[in-house]
Amino acid sequence: MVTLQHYLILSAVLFSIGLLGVLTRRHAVIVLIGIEIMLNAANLNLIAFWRFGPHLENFEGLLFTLFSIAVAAAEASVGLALVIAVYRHFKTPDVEKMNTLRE
Amino acid sequence: MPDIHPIYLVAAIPLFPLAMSLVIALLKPTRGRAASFLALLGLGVSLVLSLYVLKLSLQEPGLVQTGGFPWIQLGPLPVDFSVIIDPLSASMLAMVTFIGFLIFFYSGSYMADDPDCARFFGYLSLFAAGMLGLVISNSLLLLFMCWEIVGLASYLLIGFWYQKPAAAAAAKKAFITTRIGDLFLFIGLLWAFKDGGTLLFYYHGNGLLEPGRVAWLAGIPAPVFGLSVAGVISLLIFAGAVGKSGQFPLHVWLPDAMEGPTPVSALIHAATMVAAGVFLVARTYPLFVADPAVLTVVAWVGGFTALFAGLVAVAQNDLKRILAYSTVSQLGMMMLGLGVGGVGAGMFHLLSHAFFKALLFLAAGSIIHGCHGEQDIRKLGGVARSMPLTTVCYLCGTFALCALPFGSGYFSKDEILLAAWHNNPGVFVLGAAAAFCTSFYMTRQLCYVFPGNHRSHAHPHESPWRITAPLVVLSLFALAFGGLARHWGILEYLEPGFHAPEHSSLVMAVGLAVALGGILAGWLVYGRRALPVGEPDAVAVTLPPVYRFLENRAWMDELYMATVGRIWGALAALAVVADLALNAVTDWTVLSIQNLSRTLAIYSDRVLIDQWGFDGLCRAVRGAGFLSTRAQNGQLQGYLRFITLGAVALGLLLGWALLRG
Amino acid sequence: MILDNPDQLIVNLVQQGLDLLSGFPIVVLVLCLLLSTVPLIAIFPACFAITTWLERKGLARIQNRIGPNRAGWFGLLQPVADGIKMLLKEDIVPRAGDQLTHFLAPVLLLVPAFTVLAVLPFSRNMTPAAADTGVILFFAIGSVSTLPVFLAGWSSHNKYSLLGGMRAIAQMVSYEIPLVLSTVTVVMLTGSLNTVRIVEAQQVSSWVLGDNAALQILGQVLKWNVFTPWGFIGFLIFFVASLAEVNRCPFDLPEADSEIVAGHLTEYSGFKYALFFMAEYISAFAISGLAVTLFLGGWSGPNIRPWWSDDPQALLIPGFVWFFLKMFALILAMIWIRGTLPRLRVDHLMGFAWKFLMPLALLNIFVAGAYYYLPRWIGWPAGFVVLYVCYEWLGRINRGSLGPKRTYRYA
Amino acid sequence: MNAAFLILSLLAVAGALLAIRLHNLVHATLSLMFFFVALAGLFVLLMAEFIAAVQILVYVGAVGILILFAIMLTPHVTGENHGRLCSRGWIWGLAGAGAVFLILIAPVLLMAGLDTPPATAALSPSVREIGLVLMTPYGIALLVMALLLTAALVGAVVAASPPARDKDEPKP
Repeated sequence: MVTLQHYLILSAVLFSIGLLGVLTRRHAVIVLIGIEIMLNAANLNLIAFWRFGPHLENFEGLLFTLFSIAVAAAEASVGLALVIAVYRHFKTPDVEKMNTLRE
Repeated sequence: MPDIHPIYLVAAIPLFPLAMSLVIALLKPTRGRAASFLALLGLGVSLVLSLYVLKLSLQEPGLVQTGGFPWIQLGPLPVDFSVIIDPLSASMLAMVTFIGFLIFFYSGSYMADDPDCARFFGYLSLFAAGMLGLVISNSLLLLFMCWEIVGLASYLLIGFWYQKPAAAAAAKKAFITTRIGDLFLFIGLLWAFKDGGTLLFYYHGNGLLEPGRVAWLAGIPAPVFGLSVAGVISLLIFAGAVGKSGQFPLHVWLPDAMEGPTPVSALIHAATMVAAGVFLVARTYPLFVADPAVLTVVAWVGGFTALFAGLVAVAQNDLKRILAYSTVSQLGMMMLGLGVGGVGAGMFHLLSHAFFKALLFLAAGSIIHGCHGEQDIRKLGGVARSMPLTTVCYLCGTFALCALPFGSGYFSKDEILLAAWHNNPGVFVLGAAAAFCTSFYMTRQLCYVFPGNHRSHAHPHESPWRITAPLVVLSLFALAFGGLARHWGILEYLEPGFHAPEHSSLVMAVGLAVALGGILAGWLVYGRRALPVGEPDAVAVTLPPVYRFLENRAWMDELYMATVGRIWGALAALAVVADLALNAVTDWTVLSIQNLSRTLAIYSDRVLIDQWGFDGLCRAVRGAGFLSTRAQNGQLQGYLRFITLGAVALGLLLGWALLRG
Repeated sequence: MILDNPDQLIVNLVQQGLDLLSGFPIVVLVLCLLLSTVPLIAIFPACFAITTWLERKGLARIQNRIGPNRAGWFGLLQPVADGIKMLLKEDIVPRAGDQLTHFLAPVLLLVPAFTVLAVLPFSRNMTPAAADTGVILFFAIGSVSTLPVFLAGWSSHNKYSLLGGMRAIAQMVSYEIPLVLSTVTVVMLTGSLNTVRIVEAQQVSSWVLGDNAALQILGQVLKWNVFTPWGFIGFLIFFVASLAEVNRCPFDLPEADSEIVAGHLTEYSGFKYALFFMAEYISAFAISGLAVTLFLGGWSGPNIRPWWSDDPQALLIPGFVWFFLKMFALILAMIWIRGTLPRLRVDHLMGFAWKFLMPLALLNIFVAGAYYYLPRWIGWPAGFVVLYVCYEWLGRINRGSLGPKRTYRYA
Repeated sequence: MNAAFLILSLLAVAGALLAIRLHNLVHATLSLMFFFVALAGLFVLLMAEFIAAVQILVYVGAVGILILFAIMLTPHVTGENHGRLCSRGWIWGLAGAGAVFLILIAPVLLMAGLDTPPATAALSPSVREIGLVLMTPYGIALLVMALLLTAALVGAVVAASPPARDKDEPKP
C-alpha cells in the first residue's frame, strides 16, 4: 500500500535534487531547471497532503497547486527572459561570471 | 420601458458613455465630428434614462431602491457591487447628464479644430461614465473606484494639451494633490469595512448608513481625538472630499486645472467632479450626523474656504482663474451648508451652482474663443459690443452667482445663510463676508471685460450658434432653476423630513445687503470710468501689501514648496550626506589599514628583516580582507548557499523546538 | 432484439461478448483495453492511406492534372506502393546528428497524435476515454507534439532543420492560444469539458426522443454550435488555427520547401519519414474530429428512428458514420485550401495569430457570454452584427502591418 | 497501484537527476520533460486528474518549450555545454542540499501516523466542483493571479527585448 510517507520521501528526494542543481550548476538554464524541479516537488507534496488529509471536499491542495503552477509559469517566463537579457549583457550564460553589477 | 425594473435602467446609465469611450478609443475616428457625435449619442441615451429615473423618483419621493450582485468573497464578508435610486442620485443623475450633454454639444464646436478631437471626446465620455457611476453607486468601494476613474479622467483632460509644460505640470499637481485626500478616503473605507463589516450604503437595514449600523459605529470609541468610530470614518471621508472638492488646504490644484480646455473646466472643474466631494459628504451624511463635532469641522472648513477663495479671487487677472477661485469659494459654501443645514441646503446649492457656474465657464470660453485666446482681463474689454449674446448670458450667470434676488443662487445661498444664522453664528459671518467678496470680484471682472473699447489688437467676434445655444439654455436655468425648485419643494425632496428653519428677515436683509454692497463697492472702485491699458489695479494702489498677498494666492504654493518640498529635499540631502559619510568611514578604514600595514612592513623590513611578524601580519590583514570580500563576491550561488544555510538553521531550530515540546 | 438499435449494434455486440466472459475478469480487462485501442490504431492509419490518395487526386484535379493512376483502379493502390517503398528505403542518420533524439522524435510524435484520439466521441457510447477533463486533456496531450517536431529539427544537425524546428515551435505555441480561446466559448456555454456532454448538449433531446420524424431530424441538426454567432466565428477561428497547429497549407512554414528544403524533415528518410507523415495526418484527423465534436454536433446528424424499433434511443444510421463524414468533409476542405492558397510569409503568420485571431477569439468569448444572457431573438442577430463589426475593425487595424501593395508586372 | 507508483517515482527521480546531470542542455530539458510527465502520472494516482492535465499543458507544453527556446537563443544551439558542469565550491552546494534533504526526511521518518491508507474517495473531483470553488471563495486569489500573469507577461517582454537604440541610428 502506498502511503503518505512514500510520497513525502519522494518529494523530499526530488526537492533535494532540484536544490542540488540550483546550488552546483554553472549554466543559468540548468539553475532554472533546478528551480522548476523544486517547485514540482512542492506541488507533489501539496497534492499528497490533500489526498491523504481529512478534508477531501475542500480542494485546498488542488487549488494551491493550481495557483502554484500559474506562479511557476510566470516565474519561468520572467526567468528565461532574464537569462536571455543577462546573456545579451555578459555574453555568457555562466552564473559564475555574472558577478558584477556594472559594465 | 415600464416592464423593466428601474434599477436596471440606473445601472445602464453609466454604461452608455463607457461603451462610447471604448468605441472612440478603438475606432480612433480621424474626424472630430464623428467623435463628438458618438459621445453625444452615448450621453444622450443616458440623459433620457436619467430624466425617466428622475420622473419616477419625483412621483414617489421617498423611493429608495437598491440592487446589485456579489463581486468577491473576502473571508466571511461579501463585497458587492450595488446601485441605488434615491432623491440624491436621481437629481444628481439628471444634473450631470443634462449639463454634460450641453457641454458635449458645446465642445463639438469649441474643439473642432483640434487634431486630437477624438482623444478629447474619449476622455470626456470616460469621465461621464465615471461620474455617473459615482453618483449611482450604493457601495463605498464602487464609489471609490468611480472616484478614481473620475480623478484619472480629470488628470488626462487637464493635461490634454500635454505639449504645454504648464498643462502637464497642472495635471500632475491635480493628480497628486487629490491623491492625498484619496488616501484618507481609502483608509476610511478600510476602517468602515473592518468595523462596519460591509461597504454597502443601504442593504435591508444592514447597510453602513442605516440607523442600526450607524448607531453601532457611533458606539465604538476610536483611539484618536476622542471621537467615535463613526466620527473618525466620516472625518476621513471628509478628508477625501476636501481633496476632490478643492477645500482649504488642498485647494491649490483647482485654479491650476484651468490649463485644460474650457469645456473641461466647465464640466469637471466647476459643475460636476469637484462637486463629487460635496456629494460624497451628502451621501454619507448619516455617519456625519452621528458625531456632531465632525459637522462643526465641516462647517468651519467650508466657511473658511469660502471666504479665503473669495478674497484671493479679488486679485486675480486671469478670466478663468477668477472663476476657478469663485468655484472653490462656492464649494466652501456648499460644505458650510452641509455642516450647518443638512443635506438639503448643501445639495440645493450644488445643483443651482452647477447651472450658473457651467454657464459662466462656457461663456468665458466663448469670450476666449472670440478674442483669439486672450484670457487676461486687463487686456480684454469692450466685449459687450462685439459679442452681445454672450454678454447677456454672462450677465445672467453673474446675476445668479451674486445671489441677487430671484436668481438661482439667491434661494440656495439664502437657505445656507439662514441655517448658519440659527446654528453657528461664527460661520454665518464667514459666509456673509464670502458673499460680499463674490459680488465684488464679479463686478470687477465685469467692469474690466465688457464695457469700453478693446485693449488689445484682436478683433472679437460673436461665437457660432453651436457655442451660444447651450449658453442660452443654461441662462434660462440659471435664472429660473432656484426659484422654481424652491417653489416645488426641492429641499423636502432631497431631505425627507426636512423642516425649514424659522424665517428671519434679518438674514435676508444681510444677504441682500452684502450682495448689493459688493456690487456697489466694485462699481465705485472699478466701474465709474473706463479702465485704460496698463493702469495698475485700484486695490493694488490703495492697499499694496494686501493686494500682493492675494495676488500670489496667499503664497500657498510657495508655502508647500517651502515645507513639503523642502522636507523632501532635506531628506534627499540627508541621504547623500549619509552616503558620503559611509564612504568616508570605509575609505578611512581601508586607508588606515593600508598605511598601518605599510608602516609596519617598512619597520619590520628595516628592523626585523625576515621575521615572522612581517609576513604573518601582512597575511593576517590580507586574509581578513579576503574573508570579508568573499562574502560579497557577486557569486549568485554563493549567496544561494548562504540562504540554504539559513534554511537549514531554521529547520534545525524548528526541529529542536518541536522536540522540546 | 439486437437489431432494434442499429446505432448501438457494435456496442451491444461487444457488450454481449464480454458478458459471456464475465467469469474471467482479467481477460475482460485485457479485452477492454484492446477494444478501445486497437480500432483506433487500425482505423486511423487506414484513413491516412485513403487520405493520401484523396489528397494527391484532389490536388491533381485542382491543378489540372490526373494524379496517381498506375497502381490499381484509379491509382487506389498507390498508398500501398508508397508504403512498401518507404519500408524498403535506407534509413539515413546524419553522422553529426544526435542519434538518440533523431530516433526518438518520430516515435514521440506518434504517441500524442494517437492518444488524443481517445477523448473523441465517435458515436453514442463509443468514446474510448470519456474523461471529465476531455477537452483540456486533448489540448494538454496535443501540446506535447510541439516537442518532437523541435527535436527532429534540432537532432538533424542541419540549419534548415533547426530553422524548421524553431518555426514549428513559434507557430504551434502561438496558434494554440486562439485554438484554446475559441473552444472556451463552447465549454462555457455547455458547462462541461466532457466531450460526450458537449455533443449531447448540441441535440434537442425532447425532439429526438419524440415521435415526429421531421422533428427528430431537426433536433439533431438545429442546435449545432456552428449555427450560433459565437459558434460560427469560433469554428472559423478553430479551423484556421488547427490548420496552423498541424502545419497544413497555407501555414506549412516549418517544412516550406522553397525556403528551408523540408524543414525538420530534411534529414529524415525511409520509414521514419513515413512515421512523421502519418503523425501529421493523424493529428489532422484528431483536430478535425475535435472541431466536429465541439462545433458540428459530433455524432449527431439528420437521422431518424428505425421504423421497426420501440426503443426511443434507437437511430437508423450509426453515429460514427456522421462523425466520419463530417471529419472527412473538413479534411477535404483542408486539401482544397492547400490547392488554392499560397504559403504565408513568416511575419504575417505571427501577426495573424496575435493581432487578428487572438483578439477576435477574446471578443468572441464576451459575445458568447452576452448571448447566454440575452433572449435568443436579440442575441442571435446582435451577436452576428457585433462579431462582423469586430471582424471588419480588426481587419482594418491589421491592414497597416501588411506593407505596401506589391505589383507584378509580368504575372 | 504499488507498481505504478514505483515505476512513476523511479522515472521522476531519474528524470530529475538526468536533468541536472547531463552535459547536453537539450537532453537535460528532454529529461526534465520526462520528469514532468512522470509527475503528472503521480497526480493521476493521487486522483488529481485536472491538475495532471494542467501540469502537462503548462509544464510540458509551455515551460519546457520555453526553456528549449531560451537555449536556442543562447550560443548553445547544439546544446553542447563544454567545460565544467559544476560551479566553484560545488562541494558546499552538495553539502547544503544534503543537509536540506536530511532535514526534510527526518520528520517523515520519525513522525507517527504518516503510514495510514488514504481516505477512500469514489472519484476524483469533477472540473465543475473545482471551478465553483475557484470562482467563489478563491475569486480574489484568481484575480491576483491574473494580475500577476499580466505583470509577468509585460515583465518578460520588457526584460527580453533588446535595449532601445537611438532614433538616429539606422535600423539594421
